[in-house]
Amino acid sequence: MNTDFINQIGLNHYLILAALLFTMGMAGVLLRRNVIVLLMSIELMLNSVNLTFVAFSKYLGLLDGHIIVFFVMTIAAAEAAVGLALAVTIFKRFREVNIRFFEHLKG
Amino acid sequence: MNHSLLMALVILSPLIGFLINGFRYKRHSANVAGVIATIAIAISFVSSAILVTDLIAMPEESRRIAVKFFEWLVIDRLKIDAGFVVDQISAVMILIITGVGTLIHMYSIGYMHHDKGAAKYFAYLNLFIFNMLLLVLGDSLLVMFVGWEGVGLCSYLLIGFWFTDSEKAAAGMKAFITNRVGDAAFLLGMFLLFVTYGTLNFSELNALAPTVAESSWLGAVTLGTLFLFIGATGKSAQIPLYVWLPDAMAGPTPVSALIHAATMVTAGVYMIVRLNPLFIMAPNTMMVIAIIGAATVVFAATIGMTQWDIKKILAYSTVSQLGYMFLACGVGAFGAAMFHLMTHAFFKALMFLGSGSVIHAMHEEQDVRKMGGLKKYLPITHITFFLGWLAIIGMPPFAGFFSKDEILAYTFNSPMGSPILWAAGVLGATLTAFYMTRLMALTFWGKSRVSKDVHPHESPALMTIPLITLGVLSVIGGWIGVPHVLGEYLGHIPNVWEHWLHPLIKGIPGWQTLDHATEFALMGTSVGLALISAGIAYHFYVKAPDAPKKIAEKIKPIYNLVYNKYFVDEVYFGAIINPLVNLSRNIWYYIDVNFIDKMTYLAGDLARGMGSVIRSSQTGNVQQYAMYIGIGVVVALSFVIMR
Amino acid sequence: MNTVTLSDILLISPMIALFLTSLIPITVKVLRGNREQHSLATLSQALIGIIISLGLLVIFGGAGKTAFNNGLIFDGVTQWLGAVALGSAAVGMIMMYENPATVGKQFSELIFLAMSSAVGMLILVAAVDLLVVFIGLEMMSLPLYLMIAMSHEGKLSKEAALKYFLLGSFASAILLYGVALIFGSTGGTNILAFMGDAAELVQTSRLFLFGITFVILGFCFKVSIAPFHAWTPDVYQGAPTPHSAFMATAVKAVSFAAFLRIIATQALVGSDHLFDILQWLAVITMIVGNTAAILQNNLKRMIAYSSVAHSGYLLIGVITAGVSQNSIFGASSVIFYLLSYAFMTLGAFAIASMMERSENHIINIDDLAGLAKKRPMLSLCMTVFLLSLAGIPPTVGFFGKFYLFNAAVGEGLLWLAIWGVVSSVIGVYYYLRPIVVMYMKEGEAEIAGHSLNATTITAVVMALAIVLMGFVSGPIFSAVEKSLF
Amino acid sequence: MILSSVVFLPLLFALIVAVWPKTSSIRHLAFGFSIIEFLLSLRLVQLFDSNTAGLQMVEKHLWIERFGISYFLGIDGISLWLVLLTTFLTPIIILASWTSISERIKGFHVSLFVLQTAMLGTFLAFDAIFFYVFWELSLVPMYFMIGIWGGARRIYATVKFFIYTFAGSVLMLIAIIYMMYLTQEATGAMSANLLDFYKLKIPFVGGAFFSLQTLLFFAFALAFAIKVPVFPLHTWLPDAHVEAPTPGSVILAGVMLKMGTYGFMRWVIPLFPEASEYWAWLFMLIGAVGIIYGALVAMVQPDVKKLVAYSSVSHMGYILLGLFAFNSYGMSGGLYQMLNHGISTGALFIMIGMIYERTHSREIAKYGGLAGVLPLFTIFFFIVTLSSIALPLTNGFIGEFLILLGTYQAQPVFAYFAVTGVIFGAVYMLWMFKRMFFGAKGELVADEHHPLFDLNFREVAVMIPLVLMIFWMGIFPNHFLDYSKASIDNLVNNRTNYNLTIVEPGAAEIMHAQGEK
Repeated sequence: MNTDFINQIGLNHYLILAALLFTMGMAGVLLRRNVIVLLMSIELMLNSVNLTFVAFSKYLGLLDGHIIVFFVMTIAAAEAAVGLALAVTIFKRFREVNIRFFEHLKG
Repeated sequence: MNHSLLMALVILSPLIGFLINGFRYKRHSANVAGVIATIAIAISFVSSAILVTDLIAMPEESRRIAVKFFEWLVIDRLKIDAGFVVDQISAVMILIITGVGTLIHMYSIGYMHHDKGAAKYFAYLNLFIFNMLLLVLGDSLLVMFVGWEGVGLCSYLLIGFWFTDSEKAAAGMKAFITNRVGDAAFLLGMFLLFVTYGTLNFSELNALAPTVAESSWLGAVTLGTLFLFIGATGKSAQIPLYVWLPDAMAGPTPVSALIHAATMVTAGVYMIVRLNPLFIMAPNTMMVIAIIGAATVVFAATIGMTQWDIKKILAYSTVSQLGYMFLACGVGAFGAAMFHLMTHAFFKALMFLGSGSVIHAMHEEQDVRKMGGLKKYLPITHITFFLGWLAIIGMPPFAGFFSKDEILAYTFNSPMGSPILWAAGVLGATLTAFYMTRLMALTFWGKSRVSKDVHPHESPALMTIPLITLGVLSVIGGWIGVPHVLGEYLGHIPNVWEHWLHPLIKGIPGWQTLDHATEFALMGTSVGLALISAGIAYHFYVKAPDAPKKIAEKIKPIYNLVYNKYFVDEVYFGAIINPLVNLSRNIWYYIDVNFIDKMTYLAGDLARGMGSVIRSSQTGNVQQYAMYIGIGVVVALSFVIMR
Repeated sequence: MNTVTLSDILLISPMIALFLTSLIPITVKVLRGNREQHSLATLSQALIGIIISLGLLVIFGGAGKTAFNNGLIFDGVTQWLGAVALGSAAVGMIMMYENPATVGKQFSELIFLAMSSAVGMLILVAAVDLLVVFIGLEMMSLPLYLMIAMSHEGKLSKEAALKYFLLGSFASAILLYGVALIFGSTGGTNILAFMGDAAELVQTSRLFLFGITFVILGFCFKVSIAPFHAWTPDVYQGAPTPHSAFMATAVKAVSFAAFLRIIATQALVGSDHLFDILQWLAVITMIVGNTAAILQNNLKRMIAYSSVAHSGYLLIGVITAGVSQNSIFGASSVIFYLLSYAFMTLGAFAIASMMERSENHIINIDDLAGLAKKRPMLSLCMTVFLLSLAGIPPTVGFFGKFYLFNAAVGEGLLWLAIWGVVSSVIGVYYYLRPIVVMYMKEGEAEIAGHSLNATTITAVVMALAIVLMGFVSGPIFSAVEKSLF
Repeated sequence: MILSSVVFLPLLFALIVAVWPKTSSIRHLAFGFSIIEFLLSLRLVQLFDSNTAGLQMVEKHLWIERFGISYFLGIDGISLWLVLLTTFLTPIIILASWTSISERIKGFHVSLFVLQTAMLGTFLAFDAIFFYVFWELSLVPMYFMIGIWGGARRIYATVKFFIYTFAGSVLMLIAIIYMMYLTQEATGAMSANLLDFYKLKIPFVGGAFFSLQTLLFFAFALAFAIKVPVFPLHTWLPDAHVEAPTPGSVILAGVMLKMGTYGFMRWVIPLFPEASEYWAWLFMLIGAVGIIYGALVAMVQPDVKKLVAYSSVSHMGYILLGLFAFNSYGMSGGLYQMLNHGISTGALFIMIGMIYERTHSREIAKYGGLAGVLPLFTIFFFIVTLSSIALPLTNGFIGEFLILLGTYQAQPVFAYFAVTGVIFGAVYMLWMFKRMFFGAKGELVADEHHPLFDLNFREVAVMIPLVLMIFWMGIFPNHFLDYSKASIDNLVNNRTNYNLTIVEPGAAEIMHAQGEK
């Protein structure tokens, strides 16, 4: 099995992938209706950032990026916890997870 | 006595009288108020007389009493003192003002006897005298202007004295505003002269007057004097600003006598005479003055022929007579103008007071069609009025003859005059004789048309004494200015008047004395024509009362035109006043309310509009908000990358 | 590598103190078997913590020392804006103590969260490493989401929390992406590392340019610069009033602190486009905030929009600091403005908070009608706050604007200053409205609670401070400026 | 210290009134205070040295060192009478509002005193920012005065007033800041000191609008022009006047409008001499247009207060015309007219307030024949009317005459237009007077259920000082002009390199100071 292609994957590929993931996450936030899915999309965005960090870290030969990723993951976890807690509260209160339902504050 | 003190007495005693009566404004008694006011003026008159005596005692070349009380307004080059001068011209004026004024105040006590506002009336009258004295005594144009506006104010107050009548109040307002038009021009004239000569002081101005006549229309002297003359047309009721004077008859009759015949309306003439060295160097202005004067003479006289209101007739007559004075000024005969000013003050004040006596007797009736044959009820009034009549139609040796004739002679002969102007003057004299005779006839002669419930009676002595005094003056007033040609014939009677004024009056350039024959011929012509005209009028209104009506029928369009005063008021209203009011309404409505305000609202609306756009973008949808963020990021990135 | 030294510990002692005291109320509650202690006790514990923290911040901070391997810096910005944040937190908590939507059940938890958020703020305000910035940001924001959701009011607060959370996380992700790009281009995340080179880097490295743009836009979200402002009115309206006050002042202050640090790299000097775009954002923000505020009926929403507008003014100062050779002036003007802004906004929200009689009570501007007759003192205070917000002298609001615009003019950003004053004219229009309603309309406005409660006292103190600071704004400003050297 | 006391004493009074416990005695208290203030300001006249154009009684302390902003009070011939006008009108206003302001008396007097401080500060401050603070501060109490004690549309009017004037002045703030930087460039140290501003030589390019001096000039001029207000920017004024309560209108017309014209004299003309000269035609034009426009629009107003408000536009047009004539006559006239307008228009508003208290209407058409019913009122009203139409021997004449003379000397063409204002002024005032006071009794006057009473003692006491001033200023103008002569000559003659020297306190004061030691 030829694994050379792996070596040919450069920084740019990772970055583009990460950018794509970021955009997908963004699109998810913009387009999906379910609050939970929105949360997941945000996680996707954060993870794409993680990917960017790791890729840079690897190609710059620095360890910092990897450490940063741990920080980010921790924060993402905290964020997810808060987000899910919110989602649960809201669901309990309104029986609704469609984001379009929450349009009382406007104008 | 000290001149300053005397001057202060002359000027301030009417003011004090005004203040006393002013603070008593609620009192009704005409006697007390009248006596206070009359005494105030009498003091002024006596002081004036002493001043003038002092003046006469002075050597001829330095006849001038100047008093400066304080510096009034001093800014940069502008130095105006509260300074007053008695010289040959103002001496005459103050004597007329305080003298005739005293008589009229006295007369007013009787006339206003029943009026509840008497205190106010006398206060105004005193204030008027005060302002008139400021006007004539002031040593600079600005001080004169103070009096000039002040007399306008008093005229306003007195015309609208019976203010509950809206029309009378309107007449007062009309007088003031018309005068203001003139005053605005007066101001401009002052500015122009000040900017040119750097002073407003009369003696300095006269000294600085150019020695060569100015031919340009836009030269400082010409323009300045023209503006001043426009001011004079307002105050002295000349075309085109005469319109207020007939309406001014709404005031009490003594007021008409004092203000609108004897004194205030002559202020314009006085001002021109004051500045004669300046005016004479502006031949263009002089021409305009002469033409306006002559036109006014004829114009007003024709209207006078058709009026039925006794005071209106006299008012138009005043306008016409003032025209003579301006005609005189215009041809350079300033002395003659002053002379006529004086004689006119006597006989016209007399006639107004006489008419007041008639109106008083007729219980406020002013329509001559409802009079007639009053001779027997009002003997004194009739006699004095008769003297006035003789004076105004120019019968020798009554006062009017001398002054009017001098004017006509000058008009004919002066290099600035012309036979056409003379002809206009003579025509005016003829017409004057006609309508004055008509007035006499309709009022005093012929059959009585007085309604049954009116019982005319002669006025009290308080009113008749001034009449008699003025009557005498109307007879003898002219004798101080006997023309040389007559004086020589009658035994070397000197022309005191001319001699007296001589130092202050600039000679007419290119003047040549008229030969005697021509002068007699001119005299004869005007007197003769006046006699014929008076005779016709006598025939029409006494012998054949139906004739005038028939003639009027025959020339109906012309008659109506004249009867309606050539529709001048209507034209003024239609062409100036109403359009102006409409314009104002429109600019208020369209510019202020609907444009400027709307523009500011527009700014507000713009902000609100943007606000509502932004609000509508704030839908409450989180994803939309996220979209804004996304778009913002994308736009920013793409902009940033374009480097 | 460096180890943790005593100096580091001393420097971060304010955070530690705050964190430790934040635990007290909640620990007490646990020990009491999940029973609330008296809320006054909770409040006083919190206030004591804040005071200690503030004291430590004043004592140890401010010398420009860095801690934790250049991760945190303690300079004038830290000190002043940290103090603003702590002060706002204190005032916010006093308001929470008396607001029906926050007091009572779960008050200890609420205070704990608020203080945690304050800890995050202190971190953010001191952070010079982008990663620490991010951590501080999240530490600050996450408790806030919860605090809002914890409101006793059932509907709008939940919606507000959700919106805030979603958009906040979204923006954090964008910011973090920018951090990643900067890391990629420079090999580090420390701002101090590329302090001098940013101007060059933005020209040479597109990656860096992207990264810094992302970061800046991420902060634009936090400080509600249009068009990233959309959350602000919704959240401020939906959140309990004390929280809105807290967010509008503390969050804004510390976010601007971080913003200033980013901008101090002088990236703007290198990229004209970035410079342009920020200027436009400032203009747009001022216009959006001010015009949208005109049409609001809800008092809190109006103040929210006004807060957007004020961010626009502040951005002018930030830009000035970013392009200036003498960036301290611009930065000082921003700090001074934030300081004064904190007073007036806290005051205005305090009045709004006092008006709320129950947790579901919505305060419209018209509800203020007649307040002047019932509560002249409070109306006067409100008037002072609003006039100060509008920038009418001699209130401190005027001097704040004056220094900002002065800095802008000094840098040749005349047109921004002109936009600033012109939009402040629009601002006057809506700031006058509550005054009109209070003084010139008849009504039955009523204040909940005692006439002399903690919030009232706070409001009066704020009003006095605003007027007094107007007179001594010069020395304060100089102090701010001096502390930045 | 005297200037500081003059400026800030009212503020202290405001505080005392604010905490005064008894509502019933507030009016007496406030009246007493305002008299004290007036007497104190009379002391200024006594101390004032009229021979110098310099700045006197200077108090200067650095306030905001960082920007060279100082607490800088001073007085010269231009400020002196405006200060006196302010302190003179205040007791009159308090007396005039004795019965018309019946609600929130405390708030009213507090506003009044704060306003007084703001106005006095505006006239006496010689530091740009210090000045600006007072300038803007003056809006606030006025805003309350109109908004709380005003008429039916008071809120609309007061907001319009506030925003209009605020909008005008913000650009001035930017210009001030810019000039502070110019001083920094010129001297190395930033300064907001007006005297330092005077020393600046700001480059001027004739034809270009977007040149430095021109832009700064317009930034300042706009602020002052709105305050004055000049013709196209005047629409806030009629609304504000009509809706304001009597004392508000009096202050507004009497003093606040003067802040605008004062600004032209103190700031615009000496700071930007070339631009002022270059654009003089524009300001003379809007001045002249304003005179005619204001008069014409005043003529057709159905509401007497609005009529007077528009007459203000007309009168303020004169002032502008005079100032931009750039000669002693015009400037002195302009300054004099400021005082005249303050007194006569103030008096008119007071009297309209008096009649409004009696009938609760300002509609001219409903009046008529007042002269027969209220003779005393009529006399006072008439005197004030005369002053307003500039009859000689009243104060109005001196101002108008000097202005028109100055204008004629500078630009005759504008004088030709402006002089029509003399006519129109008489038209609208007298027409109004005729409709209200003459003729048959109008519906309000004839109303048997509400018989009208003539002025009472208090009201006469209000009017007497005003009327005395009208005549005093008309008959002895030099008493007043002498004090401002040196300052105005300095302004006229040294416009292009204008500066004020600070005159050390007079010998008397030094001796006094030594005596204390």
